[in-house]
Amino acid sequence: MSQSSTQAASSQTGGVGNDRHFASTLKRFVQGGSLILLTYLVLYAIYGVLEPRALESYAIAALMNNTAPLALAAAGLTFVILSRGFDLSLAGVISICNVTLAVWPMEGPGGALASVLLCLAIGGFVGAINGILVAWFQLQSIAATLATMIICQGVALVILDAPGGYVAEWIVYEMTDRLWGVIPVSGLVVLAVLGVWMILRRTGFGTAIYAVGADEQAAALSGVRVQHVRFGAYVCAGLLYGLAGFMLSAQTATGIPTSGAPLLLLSFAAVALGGTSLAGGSGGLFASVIGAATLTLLQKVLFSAGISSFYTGMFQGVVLILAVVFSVTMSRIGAKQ
Amino acid sequence: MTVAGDQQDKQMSLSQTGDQRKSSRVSRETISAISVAVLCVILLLGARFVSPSLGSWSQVETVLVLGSFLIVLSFGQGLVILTGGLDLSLPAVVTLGGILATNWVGATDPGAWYLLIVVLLICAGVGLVSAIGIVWLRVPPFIMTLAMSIIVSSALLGYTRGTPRGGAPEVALALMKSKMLGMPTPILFVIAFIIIAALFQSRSVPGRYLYAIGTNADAARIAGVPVVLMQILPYVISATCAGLVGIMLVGYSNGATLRMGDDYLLPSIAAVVIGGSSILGGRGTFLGTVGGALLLTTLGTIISAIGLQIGLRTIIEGAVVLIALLLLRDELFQKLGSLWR
Amino acid sequence: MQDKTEAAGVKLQAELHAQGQAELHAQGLSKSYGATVALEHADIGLRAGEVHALLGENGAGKSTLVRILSGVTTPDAGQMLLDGQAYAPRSIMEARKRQVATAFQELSLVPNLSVAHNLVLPNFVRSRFGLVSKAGVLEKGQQILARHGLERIDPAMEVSRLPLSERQRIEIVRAIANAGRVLILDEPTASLTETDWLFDQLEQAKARGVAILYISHRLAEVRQICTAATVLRNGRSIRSVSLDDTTDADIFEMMVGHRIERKRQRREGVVAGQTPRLQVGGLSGHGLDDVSFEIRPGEVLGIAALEGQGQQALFRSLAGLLPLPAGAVKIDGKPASYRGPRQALRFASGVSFLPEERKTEGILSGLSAATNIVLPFLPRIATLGLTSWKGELKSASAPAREVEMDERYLTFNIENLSGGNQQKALMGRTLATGARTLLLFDPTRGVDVGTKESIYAAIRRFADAGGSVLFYSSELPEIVQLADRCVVLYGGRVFDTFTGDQIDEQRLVAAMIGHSETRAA
Amino acid sequence: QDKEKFKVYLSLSYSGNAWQSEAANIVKALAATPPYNETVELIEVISGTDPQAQISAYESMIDAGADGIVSFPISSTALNRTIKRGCDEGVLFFMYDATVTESCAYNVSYISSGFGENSAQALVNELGGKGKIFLSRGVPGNSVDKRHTDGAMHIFNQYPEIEVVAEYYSYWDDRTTQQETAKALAAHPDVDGIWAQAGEYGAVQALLDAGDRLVPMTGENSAGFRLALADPDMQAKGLRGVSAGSPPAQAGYAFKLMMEILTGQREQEAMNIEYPLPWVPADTVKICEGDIYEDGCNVFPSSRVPSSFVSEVLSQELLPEVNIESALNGTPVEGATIQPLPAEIIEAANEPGINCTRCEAPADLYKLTKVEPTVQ
Ligand SMILES: Nc1ncnc2c1ncn2[C@@H]1O[C@H](COP(=O)(O)OP(=O)(O)OP(=O)(O)O)[C@@H](O)[C@H]1O
Ligand SMILES: Nc1ncnc2c1ncn2[C@@H]1O[C@H](COP(=O)(O)OP(=O)(O)OP(=O)(O)O)[C@@H](O)[C@H]1O
Ligand SMILES: [Mg+2]
Ligand SMILES: [Mg+2]
Repeated sequence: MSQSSTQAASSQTGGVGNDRHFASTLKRFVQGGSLILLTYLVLYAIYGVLEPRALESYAIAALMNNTAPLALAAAGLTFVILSRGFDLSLAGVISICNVTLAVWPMEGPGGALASVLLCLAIGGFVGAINGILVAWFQLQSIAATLATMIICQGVALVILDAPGGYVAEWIVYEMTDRLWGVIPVSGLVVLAVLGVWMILRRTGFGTAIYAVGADEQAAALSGVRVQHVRFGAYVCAGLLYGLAGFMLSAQTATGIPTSGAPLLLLSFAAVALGGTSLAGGSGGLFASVIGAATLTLLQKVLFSAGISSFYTGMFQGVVLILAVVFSVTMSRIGAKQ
Repeated sequence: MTVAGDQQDKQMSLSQTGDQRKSSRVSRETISAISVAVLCVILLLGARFVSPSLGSWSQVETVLVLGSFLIVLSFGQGLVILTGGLDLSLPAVVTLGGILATNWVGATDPGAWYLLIVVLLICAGVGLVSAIGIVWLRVPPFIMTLAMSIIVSSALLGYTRGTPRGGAPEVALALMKSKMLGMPTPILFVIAFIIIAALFQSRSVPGRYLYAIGTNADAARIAGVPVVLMQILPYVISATCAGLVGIMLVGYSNGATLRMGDDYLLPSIAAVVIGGSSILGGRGTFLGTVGGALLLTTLGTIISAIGLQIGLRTIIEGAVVLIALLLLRDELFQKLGSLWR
Repeated sequence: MQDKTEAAGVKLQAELHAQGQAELHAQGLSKSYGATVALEHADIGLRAGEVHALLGENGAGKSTLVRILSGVTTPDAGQMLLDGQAYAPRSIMEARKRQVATAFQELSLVPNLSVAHNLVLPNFVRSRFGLVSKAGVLEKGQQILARHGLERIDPAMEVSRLPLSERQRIEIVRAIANAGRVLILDEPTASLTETDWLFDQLEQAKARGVAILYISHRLAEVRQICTAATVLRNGRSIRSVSLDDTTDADIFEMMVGHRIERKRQRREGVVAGQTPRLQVGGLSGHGLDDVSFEIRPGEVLGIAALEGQGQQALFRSLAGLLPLPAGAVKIDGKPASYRGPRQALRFASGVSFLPEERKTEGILSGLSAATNIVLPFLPRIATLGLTSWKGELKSASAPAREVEMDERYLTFNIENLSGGNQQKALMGRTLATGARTLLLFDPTRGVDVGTKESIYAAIRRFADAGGSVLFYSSELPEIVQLADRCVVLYGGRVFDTFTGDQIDEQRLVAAMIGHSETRAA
Repeated sequence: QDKEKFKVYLSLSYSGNAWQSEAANIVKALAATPPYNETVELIEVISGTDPQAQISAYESMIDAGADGIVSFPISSTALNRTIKRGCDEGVLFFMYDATVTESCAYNVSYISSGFGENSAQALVNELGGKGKIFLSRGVPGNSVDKRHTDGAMHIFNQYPEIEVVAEYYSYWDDRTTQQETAKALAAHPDVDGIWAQAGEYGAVQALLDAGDRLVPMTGENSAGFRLALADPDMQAKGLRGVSAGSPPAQAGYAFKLMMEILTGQREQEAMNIEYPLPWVPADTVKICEGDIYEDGCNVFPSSRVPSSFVSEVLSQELLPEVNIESALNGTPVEGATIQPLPAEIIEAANEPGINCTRCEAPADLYKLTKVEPTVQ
C-alpha cells in the first residue's frame, strides 16, 4: 500500500513538472520585475521617437534625477510591504530630511557624507519607532505609521516653517551630476541600493522577510524571529526614505516642509506597478524601482505625445490599471498551469 | 501521582463532564467602541483647560456638524475595509458629488432635488467601476481605487475646465443650513444616518454577509454567501456616501472646489482604524468608527484653539492619535478582562 | 507559594532520578487564554526510546501542552525537566537547542519558500561570504529528505505547490531532523491516509533513543505505535497508562467521562425504486476520468481512495466550485446548471457541501458559532431585512442539537472552539441549509471519537429521513461503518463499487491500490 | 525671426480653484486675441502641487524648444536650477503671483506690495486698536503665507490690546476656512475681528452659521466677500472691512510683458516687477452692470459669477482686451486686439528667500501704502 501510494505521488509530481517549470518562470517574470522592465523599455522607446532629445545624456540624467527620490522611497516601502505591512511614514521622513539639509547645510564632500549619514539616522530612527510600535506593541501598521507620519510632518514644520534654506552646493551639484559627462550619479545611488538589496536578499534576514510576509505564524513556528524581522524591515525602509529625502534635497536644492507628501501615494503605486503584492511575501525592490521609473517616465511620454494636461490623469489611471491587470493575468495564467 | 489521587481525579471528572469555560460576554469591538467614546468625552471636558469656552454645548454642536462629513464618509470606507479592501477614490468622488451638485444641478436648476439622486447614482457608478476592476479583473483594491481617483479627478478637471461654477442646490442648503427642533439639521441628519448605518452594518443580512466575506471569502462562498455581489456592494455604498458628502459640503460652504475631498482620505481611514476595526477586514463596528470620527474632529477643534505654532500642534495631534491607538490595543483589554474575572 | 513549587521541583527531580531514564517530565502545567482555561495542572512524562500517546477530546488541551513543551507558549504555572535539568524554553529556538522539536497540528511551513529552505529554517547554510548559499541549502534539504525516505520530493519546489499530505510529511521530517532528544507530533496523520512511512521513521527515531510524544484521534494507530498514553480531559491530565493493559472502552471513558457504545450504523436495505436524487455521468477533467454513479434518496454513498485520485475535483465540481470540461450531473432528474455553492443550495432539492479544510474553507473565524451556522439561510430568519442576535441563537440551536453540540458554545467566537466543536458547527450548518443532498469531504478529519459518533448519528438520521449523502473519508473504518454503498476511485476512474456487506476494509484497500483480482464478483 | 509661431508654455501648479483657473483663462484669452492668435502657440501644462513634477515639466518644455514659459511656480527655490538651464538655452521665464529666487527669471507679483501690513492696519483701524482677532492663514509651510502673516503681525504687535486668540490654516480655500473658523469660534465665540487671507468668504459663512453676528474683517478678492461688504443686511450685522489681495490679472500682465519682449517691442533685463495691490474698502464696492470694470465698478453680481470668483482679474489699464467671459471661459473678446502696456514698470522690493537669494530686505519692508493708522 505504501509503495503504490508513493508511486502515485511521485508520478503526480513528475507529470506536472514541465508545466510547473513554465509557471514558475512566468511568475518570476512578473514578480522579478522583468515584465515591468519590458514595459519601461517600450515606453522609453516611444519617448525616444516622440522626443529625440530625450536620448541625450543630459535628458537621461535629468530623468534619473527626477526618478531617484520616488524610486528610493518605493524601494523602502517594498521592505515593509514584503513583510505584509503598510508604511505611511515615508512622507514625514522625507520632509524631515529635506528641511534638515536645508536648515543645516554642510559643505564639501565631508559635509555631504555627514548629511547622508544624518538622513539615514533620521530615517532609521523613525523606522525603528514604527518597528517597535508594529512588532512589539502590535499596532496595526497603517494606523501606527499614520500617527508617526503626522508627527514627522509636525517636526518638519518646527524645523522650518516655510520653504527656504539652501541645501549644500556640493550635494546639489555633485549628486545630480554626470560622471564623465555620461553616467548620472543619482542612477548610481539607486544602483548601489539595488546592489545592497541583492546581498541582503541572500542573507537569512532577506529570506525571513518573505517568510514573515507570506505566513507570519508558520514563520514563527519555524523559528523565525518574527518581531525582529518586522523591526528590521521598518528600519531598512526608514533608511531608504532617509536616502530618498537626501536625493530629493539634492534635486530641489531647498527645504520644503511638506516635500514628502506628494511621494506617498505614488510610492504605493510604484510598488504595486512593480508587481509586489500588497498581501506580502512576493515581489522585490528591483521591480518597485522600475515601477517608480515607469511612473515618472509616463508623465514625460504623455507630455511629448501632446496630451492635454486636463486629461493626462485619465491616461495615467488607465495605464496603471492596465499594467496591473496585465501582470495579474500573467500571474493567474502562471498559477493555472 | 498516587493511585488514590487518580481515583479522586476520576470521580471528580466524572461528576463534572462538560468544561466550564465561558466566552467573554462583551465583544472586543464593543469595548473599543465604548472606550473611543469615553476618550472623546474626556477630550471634550479636558478642552476646558485650553479655552474656557470649549467643552460647551456649542462646541459639541460644532464637532457634530463638522464631524458629520467624516462620519458619513467613513461609513463607506469602513464597509470597504470590513471586506479587506481600501478605498482611495473617496476624495475624488467627494469632489465629483460636489462639482456635479454645483456645476450641473446648482447651475441649471437649483430647486431640482431629484437631480441630486442622479448625482448620487453617478457616484455609485464610479464605485461600481472600481468594484468591477477589483472583483473581475483582480486589480488590488489599493491600485484600482487609486487609479479611479486619478481618472475621476482628471475628468473633473476637464469637465470644469478648471473652474467650478454655480451655487449649491436648495436641498443641500436646507440640509446643512437650517434648524429643526432647535438643533442644526445636519446634526439630526447625521444621527439618523448613524442609526440606519449601524443597523445596516451589524444587523442587516448584507451587513452580516460583509463580515463573513471579510473574515474568509472562500469559506463564505462555500457557505452560500453571494460573494461577488457582496464584494461589489461596499465600493458602491462607499462611493455613494462620498457623493453624499460632496453634496453636504456644497450645502455647507455653498460652493465646490476641485480639491474639496482631498483632506478626508487619511482621516476616513484613521477613523475606521481608531474605532477598533481591523485593516485586514472582518472586524469592527460602525459605532466604533463614529467614535473614531468624533475623536478626530474633537481633537481638531481643540488643537486649533491651542496657541502654538502649526508644527507643534501637528506633533500634538499625531501624538494623541498614537496614544489613542496604544490605549485601544487588544492586549490591554485582555488584561483588563482577566482582572475583571 | 514559592517554597511549595520549589519543594515540588526537588521532589520531582528525586522521582526522576529513581526512574533513571526519564527524558522529559512536566508537572502542574496550567495555561489560560483570557477566560478560557486551556490547560489546568497537567502532568506528563516521556521516556527515551518510547512513543507516548497523548489522548483527549478536541479542545482537551493537547495542542496547548504541545505548544508549551516546544517553547511557543509559556505556561502560567508548572515546571518541566529535561534530562534532569530545568527546562523552560521561551522560544521555539530555545527548545530546539535542547533538541526538542515539534511537527505542529496547523503545519508551520512557509508557503512561498522552497522545501529545502523550509527544512533548514531559520539557520541557512552559508557560503564563504556569509550569505545564504542556495546550492548549499538545496543540498542539505536533499540530504534530509533522502535520509527520511522522501527522495521523490524536489527540494527546490515551493511548498505552496505541494499537496497537503506532502506538506505534512515535510513538517514531520523537519521535526525529526531537529529532534535529538524529544520529538513531538501533533496529529501527524491528520492528512495522511497511510502510516507506514511515518511509523518507519518513528521506529528509527526510537532506536536513536528519542522520546516521542504522539497525538492522534485514531486509536488503532495509537495502539500500533505507542506503548504508553496520557489522557487529557478539559485541560487536566486524567491518567497515564500503559496501553497494553487498557481497553479501548477504558480509554474512551477516560477521554469523555462516559462509555461509548458503538452501534452498527449501516442499514441493511436501501430504499430502491425511486428516481435517483443525484446522477453523475461521465465526469472528466482535473484528474477525473469518466466518473459515473448515482445516489438515491435515503442512501449514503462512500468514496474510498488514496490521496490524489481525483476525489477533491469530484466534490468540488459537484459543489459548483470547479467547472469540469466534460460530464453531466442531474439532480432530481434535472440537469444541474448551477455555478457556485450558493446556486447549488437552491438548485432543485439543494446540494450542500462540507469542505475539506476546516480552517481555510470552513469556519468564519471572528464570527460566533451561531452566526457560522445560520449564515446560509440568514435571509430566512431576518425580519424586515434585519437579523437579531437572539434570533440567530434561536435558529442555530436546532442544528446544534442535531449534531449534539452544547448550545453554550453557540455564543463563542468560533475560532476559540476546539476543532471538534468547529466541525460540529459546520456539520450543523450543512444539515441546516435544508439541502437534500450533502457532499461531505472527510467530515471527521481531526475530530475525537465522541464527536465522530455525533456526526455519524447525524448523517444516519439525515439519510433515514430521505436525504442523500456523498461522503469521502480518509479513514476506512468510517466508510465501512457508515456507507450503504462505496465507490472506489483509482487514477481518477471509478475502479470498483461495493454494496452492503461487501464493504470491508481488506477489499477496499485492495481496490484502492488497484488490485483488480479482488474485484467484487 | 523667421519662425512662424512662438512656442509659449503656461505651467500651472494646478490646485483647481477659481484663482488658478481665472489666471490661466486670462492668459488663454490673450493668446487667442489678434495678433497673438497668429503668432503664438500656447500650450497649457498642469503639473500638480509637487515641485518635482514641475521641475520635470520645465525640463520637458525646454527640451521641446520653448520660447517662453509663463508659470505659477510651486516653490520659490526648488525650480531654480532648471530655470537657469532654460535661461541658458534662451527660454524666457515669467513667474506670476508666486515668485522664484533665480535672478534670470522675471517675477511679476503683488507680494511686495504690502498686503499683510496694510490689511492688518485697516482691521486695527476698524477695531479701534483693541479686540480679540483670528488669523486665517494660507498653507502651512508656504513662503507667501509667511510673508503676509509677518507683515500683519508687524502691525498687530504694535497694538498691545489686539489679541490674536486663534491662528489657523485655511489653505486659501473657502470651505476649509469655513470649517477652521467654525472650530475657532467654538473656542472663542466672542471674537471681535478676523484677518483673513484668501478663502475669506468661508469665514463670513462660519460667522453666519454660528449666530447672526458678523465682525469687522479683512480678506482677499472673492466676489462673495465683496458683495457681502456692500450688502446692507450684512453691514447691519456688523460686517465692515477691506477687500485686497492677490489678483489673477498678474498672469495676463506677465504674459503680455513676455510677449512684448519676445516680439522685440520692449527691451528688459530680468527683474522683479511689482503688480499694484488691489484695495477696495467696503464703501467703495460697486457692482458692475456690463462685462468689464467700468465707471469704478469692481465686483460682478452673484448672478454672473460664483462666490469664490476672484474679482481682481480685469484691469482697464493693463488688460483692456479681456472681459469677464474671458476670465470665466478663456475666450477672447470679439473685435479686441492686443494693446501695448504702459512703458513704465515698477520694480519690486527685495524679499529675501521670496524673490531674491542672499539679498537684503529694505529697511522699510513693512511700510504702509494704502492706509494710515487712525488709532494709537
Ligand atoms: N490562542 C488561544 N486563544 C484562546 N483560546 C485558545 C487559544 N488556543 C487554544 N485555546 C483554547 O484552549 C482549549 C484547548 O485547545 P487545544 O488546541 O490545546 O485543544 P486540542 O486538545 O489540541 O484539540 P484538537 O484535538 O481539536 O486539536 C480550547 O478550548 C481552545 O479553544
Ligand atoms: N483546480 C485544479 N486544477 C488543475 N488540476 C487539479 C485541480 N484540482 C485537482 N487537480 C489535479 O487532479 C488530481 C486529483 O487531485 P485531488 O486534489 O482531487 O485529490 P485528493 O485525493 O483530494 O488530494 P489530497 O488528498 O492530497 O488533498 C491531482 O493530480 C491534482 O493535481
Ligand atoms: Mg490540537
Ligand atoms: Mg484531498
